[in-house]
Amino acid sequence: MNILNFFIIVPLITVFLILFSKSLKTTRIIAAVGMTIQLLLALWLMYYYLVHYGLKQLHKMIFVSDTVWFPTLNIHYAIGVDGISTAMILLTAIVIFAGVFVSWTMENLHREFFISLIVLATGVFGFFISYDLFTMLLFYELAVIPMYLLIGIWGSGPKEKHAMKLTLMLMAGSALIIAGLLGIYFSTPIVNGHHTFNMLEISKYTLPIKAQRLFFPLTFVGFGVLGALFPFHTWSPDGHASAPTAVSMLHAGVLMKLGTYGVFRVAIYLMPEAAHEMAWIFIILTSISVVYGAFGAIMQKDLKYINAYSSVSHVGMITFGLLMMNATAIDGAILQMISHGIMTALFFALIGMIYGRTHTRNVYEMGGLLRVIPFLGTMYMIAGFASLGLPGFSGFVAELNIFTGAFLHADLFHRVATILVISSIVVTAVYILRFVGIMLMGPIKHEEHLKLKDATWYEKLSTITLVVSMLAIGLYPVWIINTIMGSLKPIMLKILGG
Amino acid sequence: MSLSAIIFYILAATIIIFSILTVTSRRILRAAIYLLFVLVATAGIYFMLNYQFMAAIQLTLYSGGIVVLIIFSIMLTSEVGDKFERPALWKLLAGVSTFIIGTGLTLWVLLSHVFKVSDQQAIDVNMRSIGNSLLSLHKGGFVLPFEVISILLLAVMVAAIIIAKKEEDNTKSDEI
Amino acid sequence: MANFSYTIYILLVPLLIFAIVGIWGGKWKPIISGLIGTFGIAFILVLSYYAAYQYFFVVNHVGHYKQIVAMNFLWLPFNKILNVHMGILLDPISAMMLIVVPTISLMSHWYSLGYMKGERGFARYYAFLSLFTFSMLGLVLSTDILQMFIFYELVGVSSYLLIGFYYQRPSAVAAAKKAFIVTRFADFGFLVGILVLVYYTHSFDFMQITDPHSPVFRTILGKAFLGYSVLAWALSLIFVGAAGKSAMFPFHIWLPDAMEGPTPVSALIHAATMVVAGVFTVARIFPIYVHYTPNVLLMIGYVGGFTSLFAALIAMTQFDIKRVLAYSTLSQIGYMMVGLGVSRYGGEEGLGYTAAMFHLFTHAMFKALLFLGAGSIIHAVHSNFMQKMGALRKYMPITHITFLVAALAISGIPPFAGFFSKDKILEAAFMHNRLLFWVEYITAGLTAFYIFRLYFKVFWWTDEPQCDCKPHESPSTMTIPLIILAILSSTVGFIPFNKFVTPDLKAFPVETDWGLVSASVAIGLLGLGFAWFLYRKENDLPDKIVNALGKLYQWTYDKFYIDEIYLFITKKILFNLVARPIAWFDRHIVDGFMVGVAIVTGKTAEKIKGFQSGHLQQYAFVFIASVLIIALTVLYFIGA
Amino acid sequence: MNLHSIILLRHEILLTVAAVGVLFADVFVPREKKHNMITVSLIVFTLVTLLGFIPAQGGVLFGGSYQSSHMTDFMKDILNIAVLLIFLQSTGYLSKPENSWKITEFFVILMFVLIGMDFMISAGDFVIFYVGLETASLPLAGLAAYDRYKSKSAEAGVKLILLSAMSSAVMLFGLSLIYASTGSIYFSDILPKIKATPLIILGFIFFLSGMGFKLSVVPFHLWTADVYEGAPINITAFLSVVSKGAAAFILIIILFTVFKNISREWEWILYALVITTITIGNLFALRQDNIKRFLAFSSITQVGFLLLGFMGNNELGLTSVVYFMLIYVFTNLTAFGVVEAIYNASNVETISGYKGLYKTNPLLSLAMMLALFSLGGIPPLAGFFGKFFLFTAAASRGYYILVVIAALNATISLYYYLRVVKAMFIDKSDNPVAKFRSTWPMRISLIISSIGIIYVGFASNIFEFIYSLAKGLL
Amino acid sequence: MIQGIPITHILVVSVIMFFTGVMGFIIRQNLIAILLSIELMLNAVVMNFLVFNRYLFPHHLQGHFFGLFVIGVAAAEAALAIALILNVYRRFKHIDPDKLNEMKY
Repeated sequence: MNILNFFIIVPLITVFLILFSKSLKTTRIIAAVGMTIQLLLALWLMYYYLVHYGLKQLHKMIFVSDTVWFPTLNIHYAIGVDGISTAMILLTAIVIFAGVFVSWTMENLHREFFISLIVLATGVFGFFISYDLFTMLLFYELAVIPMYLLIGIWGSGPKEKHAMKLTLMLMAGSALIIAGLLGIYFSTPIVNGHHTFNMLEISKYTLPIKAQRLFFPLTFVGFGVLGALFPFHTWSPDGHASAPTAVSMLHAGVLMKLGTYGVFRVAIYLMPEAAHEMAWIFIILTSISVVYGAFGAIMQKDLKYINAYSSVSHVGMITFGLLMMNATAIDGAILQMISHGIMTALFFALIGMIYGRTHTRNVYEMGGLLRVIPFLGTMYMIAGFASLGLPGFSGFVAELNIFTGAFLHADLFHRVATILVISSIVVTAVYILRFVGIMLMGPIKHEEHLKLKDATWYEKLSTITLVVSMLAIGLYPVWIINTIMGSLKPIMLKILGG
Repeated sequence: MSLSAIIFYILAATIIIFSILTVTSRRILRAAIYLLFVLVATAGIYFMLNYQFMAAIQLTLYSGGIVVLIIFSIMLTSEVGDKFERPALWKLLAGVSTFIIGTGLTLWVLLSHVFKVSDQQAIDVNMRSIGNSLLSLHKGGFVLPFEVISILLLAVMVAAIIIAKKEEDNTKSDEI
Repeated sequence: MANFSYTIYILLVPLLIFAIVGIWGGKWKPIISGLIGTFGIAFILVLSYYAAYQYFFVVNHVGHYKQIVAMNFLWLPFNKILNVHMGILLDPISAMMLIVVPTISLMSHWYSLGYMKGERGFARYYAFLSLFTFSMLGLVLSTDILQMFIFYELVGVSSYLLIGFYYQRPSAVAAAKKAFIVTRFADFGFLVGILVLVYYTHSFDFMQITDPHSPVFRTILGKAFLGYSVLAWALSLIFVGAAGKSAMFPFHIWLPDAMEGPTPVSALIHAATMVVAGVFTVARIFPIYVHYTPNVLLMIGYVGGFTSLFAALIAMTQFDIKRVLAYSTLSQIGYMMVGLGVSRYGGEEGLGYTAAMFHLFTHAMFKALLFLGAGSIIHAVHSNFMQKMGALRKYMPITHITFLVAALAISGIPPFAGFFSKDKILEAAFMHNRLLFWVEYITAGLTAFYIFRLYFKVFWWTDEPQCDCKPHESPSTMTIPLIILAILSSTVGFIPFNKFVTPDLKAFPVETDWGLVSASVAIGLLGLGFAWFLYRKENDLPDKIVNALGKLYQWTYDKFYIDEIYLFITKKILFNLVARPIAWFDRHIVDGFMVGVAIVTGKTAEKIKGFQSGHLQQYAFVFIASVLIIALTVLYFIGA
Repeated sequence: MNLHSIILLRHEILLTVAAVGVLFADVFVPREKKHNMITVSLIVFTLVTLLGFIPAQGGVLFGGSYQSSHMTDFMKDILNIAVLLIFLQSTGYLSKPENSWKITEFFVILMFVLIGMDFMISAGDFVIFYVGLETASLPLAGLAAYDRYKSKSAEAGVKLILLSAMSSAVMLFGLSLIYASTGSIYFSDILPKIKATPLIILGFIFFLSGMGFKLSVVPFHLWTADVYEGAPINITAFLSVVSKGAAAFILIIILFTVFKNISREWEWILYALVITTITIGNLFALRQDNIKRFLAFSSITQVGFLLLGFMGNNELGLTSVVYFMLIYVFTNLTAFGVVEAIYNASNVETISGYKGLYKTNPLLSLAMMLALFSLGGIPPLAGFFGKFFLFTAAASRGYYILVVIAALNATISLYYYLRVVKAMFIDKSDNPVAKFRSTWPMRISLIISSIGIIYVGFASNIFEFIYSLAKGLL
Repeated sequence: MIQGIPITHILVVSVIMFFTGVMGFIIRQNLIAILLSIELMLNAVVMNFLVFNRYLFPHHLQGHFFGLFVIGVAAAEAALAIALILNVYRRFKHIDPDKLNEMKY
């Protein structure tokens, strides 16, 4: 049995066991155990890949297995991972692990909550391990839909409306993806009487340029919606604002990466010629995303909105990096996926914890929190620093890669776009520090805030897990970069080779 | 103009005029009677086409059966002297325009189509050939639809029964 | 060649202290954190001195230096060609900084044991200090321009943390934020500059990109962008970064506000070390500036010159003693920039460079001393304003004497350290750029005036202090560092810098231009005398002068309204004209569009509900009409 | 008639025997024991369904009037399953005292209707097709008025019969035109003579609109919602699942075989119809509160998707349509089952009445959610696969724009499906449907159909099986 | 085949009859009248089949039988329709299609 299957089986077993749990206590223990196993699996996978291939900058799809599913349409259940997907899996495992602990005291309909959460994670894992376009789509949608319930039932604010907006926009994106994938499928040459959904197979062909021109934008925008591509990002602030903590974490941390990963693995990788042709349009859009998101964050009051806009900005940078289409920038973009995933998960976790204490997310109603909840305050500052790309945290490495990669294009258009994007580091600093200043520093605004309690053990566990992950990349990035670089080699060959 | 032609045109005129009267008369009973004329005239045409069997069916089943049924139901649902209100303007417009466009389009298509009138020897339509065809298991035979239509009739009968059966039980009628 | 591998501990130890004290410090008695920090720095100090000694005297022949990469490892590979390394580069300037940084750092640590006693967050304070020390050392030892950038950022953040140390004070928070954002903005330029430069040089390594003989620069020079050579753009942008850290005009605004931090922090970061990072950076890539973009170098000189004059003018009118010192710092860094700006390469031509470094060195000593002295005063008076002071000489003799030493040093009165370095800068400016010379010459006079205005207002002026307090001498933990620094301030001027620190790493002989020397001493004394005349005793003459100057004074007092301009740009333009419209646009236009689609769909659904009217005949009509329409359409197309 | 033909006709014969048998049995059951007829009918029909699965080679009977193949057999089996599920679901409704005197009729009529459908599917000429079609639709009008004490039900019945009579008249007119230009009513004879002449096109359009009426294709759909709302829920379920299924099956067979020479024309007509059907269905479904009307419009949308498979016009298209129909049977019947169970227990049939349902009846809510998600095309439920293959079929002919439009519409449809989910799971209600237990046949049917929803998608062998059948047919 | 009458003349009659029926369906104010219109339409169809059979394909009887079955179905249809109309009459005491719109939108 292929070990990758466990990434789907373990959550499913967990879900199954939770069905029989009676109390929150058992539910969360089952969930925690399941997700810990998942994390260990992911760590082992990363370790395995690192030792055998990653550190040597080698490329290999490992644990490849290919089961025919629908022979007529040549749909396979094809799984396997390379360095990039391994990294993404690790990211997912970390975030869901932290997410379970963040939801430690989820009283209301606990079973349903954890089940939905884990199903969502299953979708994500499935997406990252599969390389058949059909199964990717399947897992993609599987990951999107529990979101509706998670936000709708356990959210806050105008949750139904926001949940609906989010779901519909993402599913609309997925509608474009469906058309795009089918287009790709039918553009592949017929071998043994079949077209193919197999990404690795498809990458061996050059799809007809006419088809590419049609399907590249479809898939790009389709995945881009999940990647919060301007102007399709508006689900993000509302959705995140209404979502319960763990869901925000998972969504911003991992799900949005599904979008960018899809942009990369499907749109750009399979249709590089069209990508080269049309990149400029999307470069403009992503550059706007980056700056616009950052500026958008400045004027917000709600912590989650701030972080959501900041995510728009950061995720925009991922897509921007991907569109630069050279190894360095793409490498940076992938790093940024991981980095932003962890960073934003940390943010949302902290926002949830702070909200749980102050019962407000309005920054202007908080103040001096560093004094009363030093642990959470410090963690929030760390998250902030990570967000503004401080060296030592993963974000810096990622952004640097993107910028350096982007600068390898010497023409005016790319330069201007790049400089615009780089300027976001300043704007990011502005809003991060502004809100850190308002919220954590200064005098305490409300008497009752004096009585707040600092983090509990499970809160500490989840935040520290995330911080350590950021540091692991930020302090010594060579291991992950070599892994990604190694796996990028064949991809770059395709993208650049044309 | 031969006699048959004259008869035909008379029948045709009857059909058209009474068709229109059927749908325009404001007294329902009269409408039913006009329909009867149409059906009978149609039967006349069937005779002229040398389809006596069909003409007979038309007369008995249609004119005899259905129209009578309809007339009974008219009796049940309305007083003799009842006149309808004039139809609403939108209905009139809709109906007439549909009629004009529909007829125009269909006739245009039909008349521009060149029908090749067959010069083949016509099959003799008598009761034997009809009976043969109806019970034949082979091509040109219609035993299967014959069976099916009997099922249809049975089903419709059962359905009509549950609609029309006298209310034996004293269960409530929840509204009206 | 000697083994420098131990130098890694110079970086690791403070980082380790930061981590340990930062994580567990809160749980211990505060003093333990302080002691760990202080002894840790002392340990580094020893290592650094040893390393500097080894570098200057053991491995190299004096006056003939090589760049030594003590250690280097791959940190971030971008692609086959571009890689970021982390490492330790030893050359005269970094070795010099190895003396400056730990020295001042140790003094601050030591001093803080007394100054910060009983403060909340004592452990945090020491953790941050260690972080800063680590960052600063990392910066000066960088082998790689991106490593430098990284430590730029880290220095920025530790500065942010330390300025915002009193985080419950809104002004401190604002100041910290301002400092970070302004320097961040400059770093943006720096980063772009680096990226442009690196695009052509294909290397981040200082050894390569500062090698003036490298063929790569010749090729870049040909490339132009908007009329300027790409290299000039890159180097200007890099200077922007440097200007940000060194608070050159117009990035100077953060520095005075940064005085919200604890005074030892001001001494360490905002006087002696971090703010000279910019100077250090320019010095680091000086060979390229001087060889390929002399215009940029000239611009640097002018910026430095302007800043020094401008800041000195403001310093004359301020009453907050830390602010006076802050503006004085600006002014002095301007000097250094001028020194670099007027320097040339090779032999005596490199005097400006040497002088700038020399001034950096001496300035660190006496400015730290001034700040720590000011801290001692504030400690005693509990106020920053000179109006509250006066006559303190009677109560705080040690502080008084050491402060006087420092004041003399900064005024350029021999034999104190400042005299030697400032004189060299003036000499270099005189050689190459008369305009800058005159600017600096005047500034020297102003410097002497404002520092002694400060001195007299604080220690003389009245008979008794104006505060309701009992001024007293500070504890020994504070005074001993003062004394040490005073000794240093009076002695380091005798170091023959031209033997050690030169742009081409080769010593050159220097001749003293006695005429210039006397002129500079004269102007210093003039300023001193004027201050003595105005402020030794309480009188109303200064007020009269102020009134006489009118608007001019007001402008100077309000720092030429630069802050207001910034405020206008950020609050009014960026926030109100950019961010707010974007937020509005996002909510109402972009999101509005998406919501609009939904609303329009709903409205359409409402509008067309009439089709489902329940009317049998209407249904029939729709049916037939649709059939006919479809038929007509299809037949039309078939016919066509 | 020989053994071979009996085996070929086994579905029809079994049903006839069963229907007539039940009808006779009814005579011998005393009034007060009429409810036993429910059990009898269920057992009989279960047997019929099972026996229908007996494999048999296909063949042609009655000189071409009757065509049987593996594919048609399978289609009939699907319909059998659907009807069985409906029978299971209707026990609660039929046990009500006011229905006690017409229990048998209910079963018998539906079985007759089913016979009509089976003949229709196996039709080899237009006569048998027409007669089958009428058998499959006329008696349903009677059943729509089954709740004859209810004005809505009466209204539904009369609307259905009049409109369907009109639509069949139009269709017949079209058939007469086709007959005029081809000279035959036999599919096999017509096939070679079909050309894109105006007469044939006009006849075809008349024919298509008649079929469109049965399938509720917009703009021929207007009866759907009213009839669905007025008819008893079981009949609504029957109309929306079985009737539609049968119509879709025969239409696709006719389009793909008889009219394949004018496929260019009908593909473009369908192109337009797909768009209108999906869009209008969606727009109307958006604002419904009555769950039956809601499901009516939802089923219109689903038919729109189904037509995408028609656009495929190849084996894949046929396969995807049949496959989707199979999934649709399970999915929609789950939904109708839940609706029925709730209606029987509490007379609630509005979406707003479903608020807070999860709190009181979690399992039913889950089943409903499963069904709605499947209708919305959410993986890993069968609906996703069904829809995806329909899209694939359309895309295989290059109709990408259509796929995009359809897929975007699927998103809109998700909106109103989620609205129901929201009512059940999220909204609070002061007065939710009380906790109740549904009857065991209902539970069995819900379990079967829920398993179907989950299983059919994953089970690629089902799809492959249908594909092999499709290959055999085309 | 009627001597001297071209097929088109008969077709004109049947087409007019058919669309008269359609018109009647739309404009009539009475359910039974609508039923009458339907009968007109069906009658036209039957006539069509017979005419085509006789004129164009006289060598077989397919159209003829089609017509026959249509008449049969029409009879059943009419019977059931009348039952349903009467049912409506019992519920509503009228058979006006315009007032039969309890269910809409």
